[in-house]
Amino acid sequence: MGFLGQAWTIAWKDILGELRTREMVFSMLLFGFLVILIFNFGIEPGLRDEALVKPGVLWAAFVFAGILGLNRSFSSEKENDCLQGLLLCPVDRAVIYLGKFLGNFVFVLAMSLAVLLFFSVLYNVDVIAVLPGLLAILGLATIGFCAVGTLFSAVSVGIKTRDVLLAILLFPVLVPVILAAAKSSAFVMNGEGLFAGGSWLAMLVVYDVVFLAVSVMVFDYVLEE
Amino acid sequence: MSNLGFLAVGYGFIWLVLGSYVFSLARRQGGLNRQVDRLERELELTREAAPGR
Amino acid sequence: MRVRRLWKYYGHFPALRGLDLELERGRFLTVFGPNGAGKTTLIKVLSTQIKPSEGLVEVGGHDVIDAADRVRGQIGVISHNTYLYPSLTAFENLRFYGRMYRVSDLEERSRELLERVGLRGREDDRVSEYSRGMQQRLSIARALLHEPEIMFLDEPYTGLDQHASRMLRGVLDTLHDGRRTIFMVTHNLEEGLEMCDEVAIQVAGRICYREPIDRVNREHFGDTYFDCVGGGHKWDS
Amino acid sequence: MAEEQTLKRTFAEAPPAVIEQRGGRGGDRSLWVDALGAGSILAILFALYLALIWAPTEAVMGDIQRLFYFHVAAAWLALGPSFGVVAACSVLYLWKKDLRYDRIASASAELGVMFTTITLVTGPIWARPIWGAYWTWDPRLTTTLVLWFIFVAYLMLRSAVDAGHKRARLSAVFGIVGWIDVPIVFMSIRWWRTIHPTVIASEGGGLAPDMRLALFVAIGAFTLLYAYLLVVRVRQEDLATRLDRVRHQLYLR
Repeated sequence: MGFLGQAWTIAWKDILGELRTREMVFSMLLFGFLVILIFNFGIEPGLRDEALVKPGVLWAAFVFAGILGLNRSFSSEKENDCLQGLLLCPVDRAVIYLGKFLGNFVFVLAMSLAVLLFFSVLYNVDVIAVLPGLLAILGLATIGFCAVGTLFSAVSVGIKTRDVLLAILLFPVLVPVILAAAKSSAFVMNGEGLFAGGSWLAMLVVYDVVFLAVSVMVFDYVLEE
Repeated sequence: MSNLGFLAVGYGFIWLVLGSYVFSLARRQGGLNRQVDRLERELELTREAAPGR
Repeated sequence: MRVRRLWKYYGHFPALRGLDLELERGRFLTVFGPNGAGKTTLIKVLSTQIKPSEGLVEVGGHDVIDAADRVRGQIGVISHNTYLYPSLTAFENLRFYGRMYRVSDLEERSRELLERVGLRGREDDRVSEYSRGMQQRLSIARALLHEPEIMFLDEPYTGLDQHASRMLRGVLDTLHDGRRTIFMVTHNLEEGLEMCDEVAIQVAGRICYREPIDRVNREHFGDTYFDCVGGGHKWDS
Repeated sequence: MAEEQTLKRTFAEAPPAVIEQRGGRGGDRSLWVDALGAGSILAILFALYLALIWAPTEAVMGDIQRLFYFHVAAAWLALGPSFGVVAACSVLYLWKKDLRYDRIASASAELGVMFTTITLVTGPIWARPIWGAYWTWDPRLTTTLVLWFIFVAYLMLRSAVDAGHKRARLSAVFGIVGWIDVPIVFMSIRWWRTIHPTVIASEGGGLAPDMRLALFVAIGAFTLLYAYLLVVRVRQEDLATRLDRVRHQLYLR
């Protein structure tokens, strides 16, 4: 079994565990719904049609709900000291990072899709028509979100105030992802197509590549004791 | 507020921040010096008390 | 296994202070020591879980820092923490770890090990439904999956019921076949003395006593131990 | 008995450590640091003179423009040396595993917060009379704000972990990621509309020569101040670490 196979084994272990308990995805979903609901009350009905407002709401919901999942990502390994068991395995640390990253990616993406559906109903956005474009953006943004998020989740796992700390560490670093995703999905939702916001897409790709590479490189230092 | 008023507020703020940082550095240094002195005194005492030294 | 002048600091606190240790292939060494002697730290350094601050550590002929993955591939660790995922079944746990260790004929091997630790028939139950003793037995199976050459046991008897202890003893007995190196740390004198070839006592981050078992007076070992721990006249010299 | 022996032994070993200690404290008063301190004070006084009295009043903005010299100097320090030193020392720490680099990075991050705060507060004070608004979501402003958040997050991470190699490793990882992030943040926000005045236009225009001189002196003066404060702060941390170590040797069981 190769490099990716082992990474997928780690991810599948997380997914399987989640399918059993349904602790995390459920709370993420509910939280995402709530964010959309709250924003709805915060924005005047007339303003809701402004181009950037809707994607803004959507991405705020994704980010807030997604961070719940990241929080659980490594703290779930703390039960029975599983993280130690995982570290004892003769696999490269990059494999462990990629495995956790893949797991997070699947969770966050699944949550985003459900939240997107909820959002399209409440904000009267016809997502079906623009779905391919939105999915592309969603995928790219989730990669960036999880690349940095998985790394910082590992950074904050041993810390008492980890829930708050993760948000404080992650949000400023995520600014380019949120901006680029909201901007480019505004283009898509206006029916201008995916490539109208081409430079924003390029930024997402650059962000993903840069931070995946950096995370793989420095992850070793995070887990070492 | 007049133009000069804003200017005064700006400069006031800069030196306030810098001043308070320097002040905090000085306080920390004072604390550290006291700790070193105390430790040296303790060491003097124990060295006298330790036999064969 | 070779350890030379091993130091490990936690902040400024030295948990291990210039520890020296050697263990030949195929021997079973038990290390005793009071709480805070650095026993767990030692086992974690040997099993590549933490990096030494200073000194040389070789396990199975490989350096624990430079060739960590080589070392990891040939050691098995049983600790009082089971390293098992509670929401997965016993079989899934073994399958996960087996894949991580690249175990071939995994299905068969898992089944055989489950048989050996007496969990056959319960393999599709979630670990969270297991008792502490059963979890520990499964943990033994997990540690043996890749047929490690070297076993590390960190207080393995902690929290085990009669049945599980007996099982662990039986498994250790079969493991102790002259080819496998076994390294156990414990503060329980009775269980520690049972099967080992050699005995050591660790106090304050150093090994202060080391004898083969046949030169140890079992009845008076307790006195030896308390002499070491309480007196410490050996570890200063 | 054993404890007594260890105690005696460590006490016997301790004096050299404390002598080293004394050298350390004396070192804080060493000549070149004093010279650096004096130099930075003089430079700041000179920069103040240039900025407030010598430089001509800007025709459109008026006197408020005089805030600009130190505003830019602080912004330069925040984005340049402060963050650069944090990132460089983070890499060096991960490479060499020497805690001294970690101490330098932490001191630099502290100074970074201070200079970023100065930038963020003087900016709006200047902007209010000129643009009529305290804050605009202009790229440079927003990037500086994000930078401030990253610095503060860095310090919060440090305060949440006990001192030692673990803290050094975690904060180094965050420092590196943050440093790589800032240019991307800047790029992403720049694709919005810019209304921030361009400081040094590429075609040499924009700033009168006298003003440019005052600006450079202010930047130089603040950089000297930064260097001085960094040295003092790192030496404090060095001393605190040595103190900790000696104390640990003494009270070790």
